[in-house]
Parts: sequence; structure tokens; C-alpha cells
Amino acid sequence: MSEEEKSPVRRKAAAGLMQYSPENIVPFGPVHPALKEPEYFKLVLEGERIIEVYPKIGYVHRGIERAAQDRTWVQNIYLFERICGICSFAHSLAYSQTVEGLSTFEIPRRARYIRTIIAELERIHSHLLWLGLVGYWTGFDTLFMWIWKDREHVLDLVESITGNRVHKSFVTLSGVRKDLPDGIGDRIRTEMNYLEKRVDFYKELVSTEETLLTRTKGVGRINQEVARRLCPVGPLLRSTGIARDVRVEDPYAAYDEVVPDVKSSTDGDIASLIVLRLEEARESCRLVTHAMERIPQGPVRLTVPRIVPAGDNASHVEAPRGELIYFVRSGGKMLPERVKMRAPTLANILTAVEMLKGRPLADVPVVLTGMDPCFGCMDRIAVVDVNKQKEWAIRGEELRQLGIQYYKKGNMQ
Amino acid sequence: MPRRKIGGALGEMMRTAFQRPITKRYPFGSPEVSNRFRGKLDIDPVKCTGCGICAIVCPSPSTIEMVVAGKRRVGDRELEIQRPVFNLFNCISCGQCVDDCKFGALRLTKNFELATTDKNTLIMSKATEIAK
Amino acid sequence: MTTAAILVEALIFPGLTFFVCIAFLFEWLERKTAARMQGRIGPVVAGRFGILQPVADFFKLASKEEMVPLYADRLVFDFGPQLFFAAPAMGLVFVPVTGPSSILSDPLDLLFMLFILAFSALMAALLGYSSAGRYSIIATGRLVLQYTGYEIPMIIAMVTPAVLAGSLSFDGIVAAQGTYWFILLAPISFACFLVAALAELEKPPFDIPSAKTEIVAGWMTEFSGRALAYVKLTKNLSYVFLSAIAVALFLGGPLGPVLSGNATVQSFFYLLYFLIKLFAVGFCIFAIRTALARVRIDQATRLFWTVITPLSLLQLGVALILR
Amino acid sequence: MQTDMIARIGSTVEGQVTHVRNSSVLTVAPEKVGTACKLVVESGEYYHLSTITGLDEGESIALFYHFWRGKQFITVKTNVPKENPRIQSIIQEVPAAIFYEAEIADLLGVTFRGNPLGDGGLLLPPNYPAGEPRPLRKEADPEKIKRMMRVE
Repeated sequence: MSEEEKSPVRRKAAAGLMQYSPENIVPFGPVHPALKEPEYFKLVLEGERIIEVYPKIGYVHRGIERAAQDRTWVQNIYLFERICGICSFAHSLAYSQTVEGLSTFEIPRRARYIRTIIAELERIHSHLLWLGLVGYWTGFDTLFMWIWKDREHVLDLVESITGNRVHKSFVTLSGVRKDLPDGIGDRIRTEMNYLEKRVDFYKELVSTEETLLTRTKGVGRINQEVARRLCPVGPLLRSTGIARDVRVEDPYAAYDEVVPDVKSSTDGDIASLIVLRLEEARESCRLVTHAMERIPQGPVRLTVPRIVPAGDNASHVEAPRGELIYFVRSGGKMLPERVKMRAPTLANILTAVEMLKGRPLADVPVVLTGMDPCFGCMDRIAVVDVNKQKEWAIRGEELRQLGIQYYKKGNMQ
Repeated sequence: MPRRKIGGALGEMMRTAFQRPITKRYPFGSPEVSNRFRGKLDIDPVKCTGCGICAIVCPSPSTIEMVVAGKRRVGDRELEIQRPVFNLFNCISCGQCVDDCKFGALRLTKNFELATTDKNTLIMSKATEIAK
Repeated sequence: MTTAAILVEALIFPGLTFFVCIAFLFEWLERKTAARMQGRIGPVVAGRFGILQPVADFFKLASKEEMVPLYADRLVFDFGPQLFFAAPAMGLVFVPVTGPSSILSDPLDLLFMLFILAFSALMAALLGYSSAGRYSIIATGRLVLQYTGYEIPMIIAMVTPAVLAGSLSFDGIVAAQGTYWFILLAPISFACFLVAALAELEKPPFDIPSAKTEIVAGWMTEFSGRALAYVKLTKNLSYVFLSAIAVALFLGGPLGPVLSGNATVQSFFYLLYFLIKLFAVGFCIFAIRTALARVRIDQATRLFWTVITPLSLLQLGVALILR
Repeated sequence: MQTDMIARIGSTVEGQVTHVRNSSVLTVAPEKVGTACKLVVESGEYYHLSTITGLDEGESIALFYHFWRGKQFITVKTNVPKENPRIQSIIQEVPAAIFYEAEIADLLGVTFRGNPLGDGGLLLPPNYPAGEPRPLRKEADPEKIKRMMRVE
């Protein structure tokens, strides 16, 4: 509790919590089977019903924005890529795009197509991953296993193009680092055909399976009014009927030539989110095949100076979870002056909290993760590269002592 | 509105049960990685000239350190020979050094089994040894 | 039969030890089958095809350090797991396995069986409540709520065969199924019983009291070491227990075409039929388990009260007429 | 059309409008930010608050409120003095700003009046040295802060 007394905000939050008796407060996280990443939600319950949610973010602060100021423009690509393990390409792409915007050169067309292909593959992989986890959260392990089985196809494809499954390290300022390998076209086509079939099957399954529908239909419903107020992004926004997609509204890479068909739904509940994401994954399969057919010949990167002209620039991409925005200020030197990024999850978390209020506890995992949270992305903001290990060592020791106390006392009674 | 039913997954479940499982029994059998896989870094000590570009471009701090590997006499002056030492426990396998090496001395192998109980086994100082 | 012989039968074969082995086998089968249906390979390390994995898990858990939470009720927390284990272990003695009659039989078997089922649920609730964790308390609330839902249809579904057979003992019910299995006369009761059994066993879609993504491990959250090993074993044993009840009540127990022979050969055949039926019922349960998602507690209770209970009552009415 | 709209908003709040690449920057005084943001989100088009960027410019701290629609960003820019970094929160006008403001409050030490999380304490570790400048300020010395936090 001493921790809470130190900080004014924590004190304030604690004061807010005071009005509820401690038995009613159920901790959800930072370590919890439903969350893949550390995040803490204090849920105030009334029986099974949630009446208030206090999110606490910041468990995976890595001080990346500050660290970026000490690295060169190119080194930062690899740094920002490591913000997220799922949408790593979106991060490096958005960053490169923002920096490229400050320069005058034209990115080669073939490179833009390759960027599109990888970005779409990543979207398929991310959406499938999420749907698999929906299966897990609703206790439908079979769906989870099947989908992750099929996701391997995408990951293998990505590995054979970029050299790695997760951290693709494929973008560079002015293009991509390597051309597509020979004979990948046929492989992409067969894999995409297979995936389209699978996605259709899953769509059929999730939209007819009674037990899954009872858990998701009408759960976590938000409307356009809430969406306008709280500014969510990505599928969460599109599920309310507002069909906004950076790929179409502000085309980047090759999206001006390979135009995606933006899907939206008007239900605004988790069931519609599932179907929406599956439709998007299918659309992405089509886009990949389409881009593969139209891909022009030519160079994939240019030789560019290591110094970026001075100026401010903001740019965004449609990451699988929604709009991902980067802001860069360059002083015309080897190192950036300030890089700012905002991950989609930070924009979505308020909406998720709104969706949770008044729902039963059983809906927490489904709703909270319905926005496809990626807390690693969200928390990157901040600080000094704190020596985390040291800090955690202290905290860990305290925790251990507390734990020993807690259990020992019980044993001695 | 599609029909709602219970147990829509049963058919596919039975089909899957008779297919080959996807699980790879990894430590047994050979691991499969693609040709472009970026694994452990390797250096060709003969090709390395010690220019130090790799140490400059590396995005991960203190992965590549330039050390003095020996002395060389050019005329009446004595020059230091510098060679990179790779602390591979810090390496993030991005391959930027491979891209930027003008002499083709670096490459990424397919070896990804880097787990070890002794961190020192991941320090690669091949280039310095040959310079001596 | 002498008391000693009964004791040996009850404790070793076909009693406790035998059923514990079956319980381990059930867990292995469940994991292996589910894995294959999901495209995985499941346990492979311990024993051939990983068949010893549940046993290994049990001993691993049993050898672990046991922790007791500060506010736990020590009496229930310490002795609860054993009592919990006793419930299905005792119940299994009354199920006929190697012949048309069980080790112990009584004209009022069925009532005792109902008591054991209720006792098992009560023990689970007590265990959850005694450990005084927040997740355990919520889970206990859910458990009891779910119990109020599935208990009545389960009782009605179990009474239907008794009505058809005109007997309250398992021996009598099994004997009455010489010509027709009661699953043919009371199919809806069988289905209702399976659904209620899913709820009793906390398997999806009714694994609400132990839903791991919501309340960690439900009422088992605070248990560790030997207590947890016992609790897990008990859940597997209950699985066998309920399947055995289903076999005895609806599938004719160990009855089947028996070749003439001496008593040993006959009992071997009875055992074989019993095991085939047992695994068939078990397989049904884990196929359903694998194919469905978890429902919410309010939805589950609504389902039991508005669908399953009326259906089982209907079947009971039909059974009364058929009789 | 959009240019007109920005010019109109600019004249209402006595701001200065510049156009750089894909974004129109509207520089206003700190007390007019709320009004400017309100005008942008209520301009009839659906503008969406993408994020708020805080930036140490030496004398002052610059705040960029990025609004996005279509191919355009509208950036409302303001500068708050470093000695007294206080500004009125915009969560009345745009509720979505709450976490973005909290982030800046933590990392740059700007206080947002009216935001429950507006004086920081959300992201920084609890043992962050109290007297030190916030981490993203120019004068912050990571090495020193690291040392101080290790002592604790």
C-alpha cells in the first residue's frame, strides 16, 4: 500500500476504490491465464456483475521512445520492430514511412508491392491468432488448436520470404531489404487457396456454433456514438459500422493500386467482431494473390543518405489492430530528435473498459480480449532504460517474502 | 442469418483425428528452416579487413566490439590491426551487418540452437585469432 | 461371501484400485483423443504413447510442496480432499462390473447413489469455500448455482430407469435390461443424464466453476501438492463413476451375450462388455467436450431449468405410461 | 474545403495555419486548445483524435494534437512554458484523450487540469526519483536516474 501513497494518482485511484469493500474487488492480471501480457484491471463486482473497472497500464515499459533518440535512423527500424511480436512489420513499416516522408525520393514500385504482401500476410496471421485465442477464452480449445495449426502456413510463408517468423526485419528506408525468393509465387497461390478455404470453414463454424454464439452475441455492444467519443481504431471501430481504414483513406505502400474492400458490420458486438476479422483475413488472402499477380519488376531498394532532412512528419498504417501512428521530428542529423508512436491498443482500451461495465465476470476475457489487446505495444512509451532486472529483483524478493508470510502463517495456525 | 446448431465442429474433429498431426517432435528429428532463415552469425576471418562498419551499424548495443588484434609495421610506422569480436548473446539476428559488410565476410547461418549455460561460448572471436 | 473377500474386492478388483487405473486411463484417453481431434499428438513421453502420463502427473503433484493460504479453514482444507475422493470411490462399489450383481448391493442403491452425487458437489463447494481465495469464492458461487441447475434433471433422469425396472437397486435395474437396454426406452433420459454429467464433471460447455480464463482454476485455485493431486484424481474418478452409472442405468451394465463357460470366463466377458460400454460413454463425453465452447453461468442455469428439466420430466412421464 | 475549414477555425481561435505535406498545422495559444479541438471534432466531418505528441523544444514543451480524416492530418499545436507546464485538459471535448494526456503528464511533466490522470503516476515506476526531470525532457540524464533508482 505504501506504493499507492507515494503517487498522487494512485492515491486518487485508491480513494475511488475505497467506496467498495475489498471483497468486491477482483484483480484481473497482471498475471492471469486469460492475458498473454501483463496488465492489471481491478474489477469491482456485485455478485457476478461488474460495476466499475480500473485499468492500470505500464507493466512492460521499455523506454523505447527515449532509446530511439540515441540510435541512428536505420537502427531504429529494428528497435521499433521489437515493440510488438505480432505486428512487427506494421511498426517497422510505419516508422520507415514516416521517415521516408521527410525525404524526397520515390520508393520503388516493386518494393511497395512487397511491403503490401508482407503487411497482408501479417494481417492474416494476426487475425487468425486472435480468433484462435477467442476459442481459448471461450473454452473452445479445438478451435484454438485448429486455427493455430493453419496459422503456421502463414508463418512458414513469411519465414521463407523474410527469414524469420516474427521479427521480420524486412523493411529498410527506401524499400525492402531483399527481393522475393524465386518460385514463391506458386507457393503463395496454393497457400492462399488453402487458407481461403479454411477461413470460410471457420466463418461457417463461428457463425453457427450455438455455444460460441451464446457467449459472443450481443456481448460488449458499442454503438457509433460511443465510438466517436472514445475514438477506437481498427476492427473495433469498423464493427460499429464506421468503415474507416487507413489502407483506403490514406493509401500507403501499394494500396492505391491493390485496393482492399473494407468490411464493416453494424452489430458492434463480439460475434460481429469475429466475423469481421475473418472477412478481413479472407480479403487479405485475396489481396496477397492479387498483388502477386500484378507485381512489377524492378529494384527493391535505393541507396539513400544516412541523414534525414529536418522537419516534422506524421504517418500511419493500418496495423492488424487498427491505426498505428508515428510522429518523427528530425533535426537533420544522424539521430532523430523525437520519435513518438501510438499503438492501436492504447486507443482501444477505453472502449474496452466501457464495454465491460455492467457485464458478468464471465464476459471479461471475451470482451477485454475482443479488442485484440497488445499491451506490449501499448506500454512502450516512456522512460529511461531503467535497469529492470534490478528493480524486479527487489520487487520479486519482497513478493516472495510476502508470499512466504502469507502461506507460512496459514501452515502454523 | 445462418442456422444455429450445436456441435458444428464434430465432423471436422473426426476428419482431423485421422489426419497427420501438425506437431513436430522438435528435439528429435532435424529442424526445418527456410533458406533465408537468419540464425547465428558467422564470420569468414580471411575476408574480414577490420573496417568496423559492422560495429557502427549494429542496432543492438555492444554486440560487436572492435578490439586490437595485433600490430603491423607499414614502413616505419606501427599500425594497430583491429578486428571485431561478436557478443552473440546480444545479437538480434537482424542481419544489418551482413547487408553492410563491403567484403562479404559475414553471413547468417541456419543454426538457431543458441541456448547455453555458459554465456562465454557465445562470444565469437574468430577474426582476432587469425590476425595474430 | 466373507467380509475379507468383500474387502479385497472393494479395495482391489473390481473396486478401488481397478477404478483408479481406469481413471488414469480415462484421463490419458481424453487427452490423447482431444489432441488428435485438434491436430496435435498429445502426451508422448511417459510410457508407450504417453500412457503413463496421468500417473506421472499424479506423483509429480503429490511430491510437491503443499501451501495453505492464511485464511483457509484448516479442518476442511486438510481433510476435504480425502472426503471428496471417498465419494466416487465408495459409489463405484455399488456398480455391477464383473457380473450382473455388484460387490455390495442393497435394495435402495439408487438413493445412496444420489446421496453420493450430492455429497461430491457439496465437498467441492466446501473445498472452494474453505480455501478463502477470491477466485475460489466466486467459483463456489458458480458451482452451487450450477448444481441447483443440473441436480434435478439428473435425479429425474436416474429415476426413469428405476421406474422402468420397478426396482431401486442397480442389480435390479441391470437385470431388467436383459432384453432391452433402457437407452431404447428412455433415450431422452440418457441424453439428459449425459448433459447433467458434463455439468457435474465441469467439462465444457459447463466448465464454468473452473473456467481457467476467467477465474484461474476455479475452486481448485488455492490447492497445491497432494491435495491437488487428490482433487484431480477424484475428478477423473468421478468421470469414471458417472460413466459407470450411465452404463448400469441405460446400457444394460455388464450384460451381453455370454458364452457358456465357467465363472471366471463369464466374469471376463462381463468385464469386457462393461469396459466397452464404459469407454463408449466416456468417448461420448469427451467428444462433446471437445466440440463445444463454454457457456455462461446464467445461460447454463437457464438451459437446465427451461430445457433439460422439462425434457427429463417428459421422459419420466412416458416411462410411467410404458411401465 | 478542408483548407477553408481550418482557416475558419484558425480565425475563430486566433491561430496560425501552416500546411506541411499531408498535415495542416494550427498553432494556437494553450488556453484555446480545448476550443480548437472542439471545433475540429464538431466540424461535421468525422475527425478522430489519433494521438497527442509531446515534445521538448528547449524553452517550451510543444503539444501536437493529431486529428485524422482521409488523406489529411489536422494538427493542433500549442506550446506550454517549461517553468509552469500546466494546461487545461481536453477530455471534456474529446474523452479519448485521457490516456494520451496521462502519458505526456508522466513523461514530460505537463499537468493537465481536469484529467483524473493528468498529473502523472500512470506509467513511471513508483520509485522514480521525485526531484528529477521527467524522462523525455532534454535535461533528463538517463545515467543519473538509473543510478538513483538502483540505490532505492
